[in-house]
Amino acid sequence: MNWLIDLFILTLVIVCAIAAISVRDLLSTAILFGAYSFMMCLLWAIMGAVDVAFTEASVGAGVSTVFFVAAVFRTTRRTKD
Amino acid sequence: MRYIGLFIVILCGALLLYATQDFPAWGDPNSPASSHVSPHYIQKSIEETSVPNLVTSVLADYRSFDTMFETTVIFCAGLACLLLLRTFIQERGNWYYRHIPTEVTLHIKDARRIPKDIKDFERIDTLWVPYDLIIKTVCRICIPFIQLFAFYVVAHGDFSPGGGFQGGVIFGASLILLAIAFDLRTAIERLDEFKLGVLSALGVFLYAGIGMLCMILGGSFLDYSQLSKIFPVDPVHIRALGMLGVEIGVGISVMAVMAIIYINIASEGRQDEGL
Amino acid sequence: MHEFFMEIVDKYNYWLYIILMMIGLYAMIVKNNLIKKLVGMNIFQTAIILFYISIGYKEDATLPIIVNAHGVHSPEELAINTAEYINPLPHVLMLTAIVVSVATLGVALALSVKVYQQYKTLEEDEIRMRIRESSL
Amino acid sequence: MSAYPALVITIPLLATFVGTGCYWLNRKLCYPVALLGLAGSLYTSVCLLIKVMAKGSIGHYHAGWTPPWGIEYRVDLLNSFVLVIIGSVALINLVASYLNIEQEMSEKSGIFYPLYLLFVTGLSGVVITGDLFNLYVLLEVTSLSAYALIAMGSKDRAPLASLNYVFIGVIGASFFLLGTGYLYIMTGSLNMVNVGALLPELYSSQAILVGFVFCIIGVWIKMAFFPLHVWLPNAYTYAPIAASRVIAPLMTKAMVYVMIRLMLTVFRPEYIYAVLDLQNVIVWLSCLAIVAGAVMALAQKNVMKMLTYIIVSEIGYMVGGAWLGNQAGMTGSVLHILNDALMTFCLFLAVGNIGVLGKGFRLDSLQGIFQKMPVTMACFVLGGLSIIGVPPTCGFFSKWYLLNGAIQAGHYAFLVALLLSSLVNVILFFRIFEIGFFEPMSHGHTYAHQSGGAIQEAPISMLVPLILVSFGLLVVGLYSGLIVQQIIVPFLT
Repeated sequence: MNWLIDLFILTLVIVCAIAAISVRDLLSTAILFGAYSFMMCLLWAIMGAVDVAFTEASVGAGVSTVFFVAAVFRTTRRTKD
Repeated sequence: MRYIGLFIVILCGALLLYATQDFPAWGDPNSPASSHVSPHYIQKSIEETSVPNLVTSVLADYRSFDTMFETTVIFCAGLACLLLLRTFIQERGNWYYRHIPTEVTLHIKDARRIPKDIKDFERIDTLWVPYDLIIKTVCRICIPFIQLFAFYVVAHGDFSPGGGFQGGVIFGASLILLAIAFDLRTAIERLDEFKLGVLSALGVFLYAGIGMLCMILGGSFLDYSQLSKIFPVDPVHIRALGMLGVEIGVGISVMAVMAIIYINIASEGRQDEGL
Repeated sequence: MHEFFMEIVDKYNYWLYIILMMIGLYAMIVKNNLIKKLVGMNIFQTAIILFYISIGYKEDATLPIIVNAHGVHSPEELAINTAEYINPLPHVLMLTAIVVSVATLGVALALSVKVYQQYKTLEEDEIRMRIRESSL
Repeated sequence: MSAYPALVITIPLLATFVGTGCYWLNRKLCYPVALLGLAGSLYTSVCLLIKVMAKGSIGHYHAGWTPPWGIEYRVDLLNSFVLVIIGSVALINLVASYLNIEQEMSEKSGIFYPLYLLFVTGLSGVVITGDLFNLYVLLEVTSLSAYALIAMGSKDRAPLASLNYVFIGVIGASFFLLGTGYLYIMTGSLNMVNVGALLPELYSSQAILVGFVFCIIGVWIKMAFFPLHVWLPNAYTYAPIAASRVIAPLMTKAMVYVMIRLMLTVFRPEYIYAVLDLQNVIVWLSCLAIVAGAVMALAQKNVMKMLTYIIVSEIGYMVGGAWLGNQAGMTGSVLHILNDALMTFCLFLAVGNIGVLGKGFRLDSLQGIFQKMPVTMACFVLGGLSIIGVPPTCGFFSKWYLLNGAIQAGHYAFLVALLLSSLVNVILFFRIFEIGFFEPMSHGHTYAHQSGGAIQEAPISMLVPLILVSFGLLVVGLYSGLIVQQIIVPFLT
C-alpha cells in the first residue's frame, strides 16, 4: 500500500516537472512549479525528512512561487517555448 | 543548441546511472553514510546538547558554522536584490487617488500628490481592482495566527520539526500575504525599508555575535558551552539555549530578507505599488 | 542485462533523481525563456536534494527526533539504537541547500526583472537580436 | 592563539553586518568599516602565514567539535599563502576603487561595500575550510555576491551577462554538490582529511570516479576552464570596474586552489596520477585552453575583453601545471596562482585608471594614451611584460617552473602551447603599446592632438595602489626563489 502512494507521488512529481517547463504561459509555469515543490515536499515527508519537507513546503511551495508570480507580474506572461 | 543540450543531458544521466550500480542498497542501515559519522549524532545528541530533535542539534550545534553561512547567503540575497533593483528616482508618472466618501477616482499627473494628512483620499495602484471584502477579512483574521505559528516554530524547533529558518519564512510569508491581500504600501507601512534592512543585518549579527562571544570567553567559534561562564546554566543545557538564540537570529534575518526580496521584485524597486 | 535491470528497480529512488536532474538540466540548457530556465534551475537543485535525502533513508527507521526525551535528565535512561533513527546529517545539509537555492532564485529573479526593463522581453534569442541591432 | 583561523573569516563578516547597519544609520561610516574589516582580515592572515611557517599547520574546530563530526578549519602553508594574496588584493583594490565606487553607485555605494566584503569573506572561507560541504556553502556566498556586484556594471549588458553567469555558476556549484554527495554516500564523511583517509580502499569504485568527475567539472566551470569559460568574458567586461578588479584576479585563482586542494588532500596524488589515467587528456585540454584563450584574445577589439581572454589562457597554465604530475609542474602552478593574481590585478588597475578618461576601452580609443597617463601606462607595460614572461618580473619564474615540469613529464605539446601563448601575448601587448605610443593622432582630431600633450593622470588614490602593485610584481619576481623554498616546496613534500 505504501509503495502505491509512493509511486503515485513519484509520477506526479515527474509530470509536474515536465509540465512546468513545457507549458506556454509563465504564470502557469509558476503555479505548476509550486505544485511540483509541494509534491516533492510530500515525497520527502514520506522518506522521513520532516524538517526538509517543512522547509520545502514553506520555501518551495510558498515563497518561491510567490517570487515567481511577482516576477511574472513585473515582466510578462508570454513565452515562446 | 537543442541537440547539444540533449547530448550533455544524456551524458550526465548515463554517467550517474553508471555510478548507481556501486551504491549501497536503498535504505540500508549499514551503509557507510549511516555508519561512519552520523551514529555519533544519534547516540550523543541528548547527552551532549540536550536537544532531542537531531536535525536541530546538528544544524545549530555540530555544524553551526554552515548554518551561519546559510543565513549569510540569505542576507546576501537580500542585499543583492536591494542593490540591483532599488531605485530612488521617482518617475513623473500618473498617480491615482480615490476620494473615499464619494468613491471618485482622481488622476494626478507629473508626480504631484495630495498631502498625506488629508484623510478623505487614499492612494490606489495604477492597476487597481476593487477591494474584495472576503479576501481582506480572511487575511486579517489569518495573519496573526500565521505569525503566532511562526513564533511557535522558532521556539519549539528543539523538540519538533522546525526552527529559525522555517519560522522566519512563515513570518515573512505573512507579511507577503498582507501585501497581496491589501496593497504593497500597507505592508511597507507596517515594516518599512529601514526596519527591514536593520533587522536583516541584526539577525545575522546576533548569530555571529554569539559565536564571537564564545570565542572571547575562551572557546572556539560558536562553542556555546563557554556561555555557561556568564549564564548560570550547566554547560550541556546551555547548548540548547545557545541554539535557541541562534535560531532567533536566523528567524529575524530570514523574515526581513524574504520581505525585502518580495517588495523589491514586486515593485521593481520603487517600493510604492506592486502586486 | 536482467541483473542490471533488477539493480535499477531496487534503487528506483536513485534513478528518479537522475530523471529529474536531466529534466532540470535540459530546461536550463535548451529553453529559450529566462523564467523557464530558472524553473529548470530549481528542478535541478531539488533533484540533488532528493538524492541526498535518499542517502539518509533507512529501512524501518523513524524520524530523527529522539522519542520520550522530554523530562529525561540523565542520558542513561534512554537506550538509543542507531538503526531506529534516520540519518540526520543529509537533512541538515539539504536544509542549507534549500536556503541557498531560494537565495539564488531571489537574485536571479531580480536580475531577470532588470533584463526585462532593459530589453522588454525574456526570450534569449530576441535579447541577442536586440544586442546585435544596438551594436550595429 | 588558535583563534586566528576563525578570525580571518569572522572579522570581515562582522564588518559586513555592521556596515549594513551603517548604511541605514550613518552612511559615512560604511567605507571605513569595510576598510577596517579587510585590514583586520589581512592582518590575521599574515599572522597565520608567519605562524604556519614556524610551527606547521593549525586547526580550528568550530563549535568545539572534533572532526569529522564538527567543521574544521585546517590552515597549512598553501592556505595561508593564498589567504594573504586574497586579503592584500581585496584591500588594495578597495582603496584604489573608492572614487569609482562613489561615482558609479552614488547612494547605493553603502550596499556595495557589504557585498564586496561578503565576496572576500566567502573567498577566504573557500580557501581556508577543511569541510567539503562548507566549501559549497561558502562558494555560494562568493558567487551570489559576485553576481550582484557584476550586475551593477554597464547598464545595458551587465544584467544579462550576470544572469548567464548565474545559470552556469549554479550548474557548476550543483555539480560540485553532487560530487560531494557521491563521496559522502561511499565514505560517510565530509571532512576533507577524513575522506582522504577513507578513500584508498575505494579507489576502484565507479561511484568515487563519478564523484571525482563531477567535483572537478564543477570546479572547472567556476574557474572558467576552456570549453566551460563562456560566462567569463562578458561577465568581467561589463562588470563595474571596482568589482571586476577584485573578481577577475581572485575568483578564478581561488578555484584553482580548490582544484589543487581536491587533488592533493581529498583524492590524494596516488589516485589522481596512478589510478586514474586522465593526465594526458587533461594536459591536452589545457594546451587547448591556452591556445584558444590566446587566439580569442587576439581577436578582441576591447582591452578589457582581451584581458579576460588572457585570464582564460592563464587558467590553462595552472590546470596543466597541476596535472603534469611532477613537483616542478605543481610548484609552477601554485606559484602562478600568486603571480597571475598580481599580474591581472596590475593590468586591471591600470585599465581602470584608463577608464577615468571616460573614452571607453576600445583599442582605437587608446591613441596617445602614453602621453596622457605616463605613470599608469608605465605600470601597464610592467604588467604586460610580466604576462609575457620577461625575466625580472614574476611571470617569468612561474613559467620557468611550468616549462621545467613539461620537460620532465615529457609533455612537449604543453611546452609548445606555453611558448606559443607567450608569443601571442607579445603581439597583444605590443599592439597596445604601438597604438598608445607611436600611432599618431588621426587627422580628424587635431584638437585632441594639441591637448594630447597635457598629462591627465588618474587621481593619486588610484595611482599609488597601482605603483605599489607593479613594484610587487618585481619584488615577487626577485624573491620567488625564496617563496618556492619557504612555502611551496615544504608544502609539497
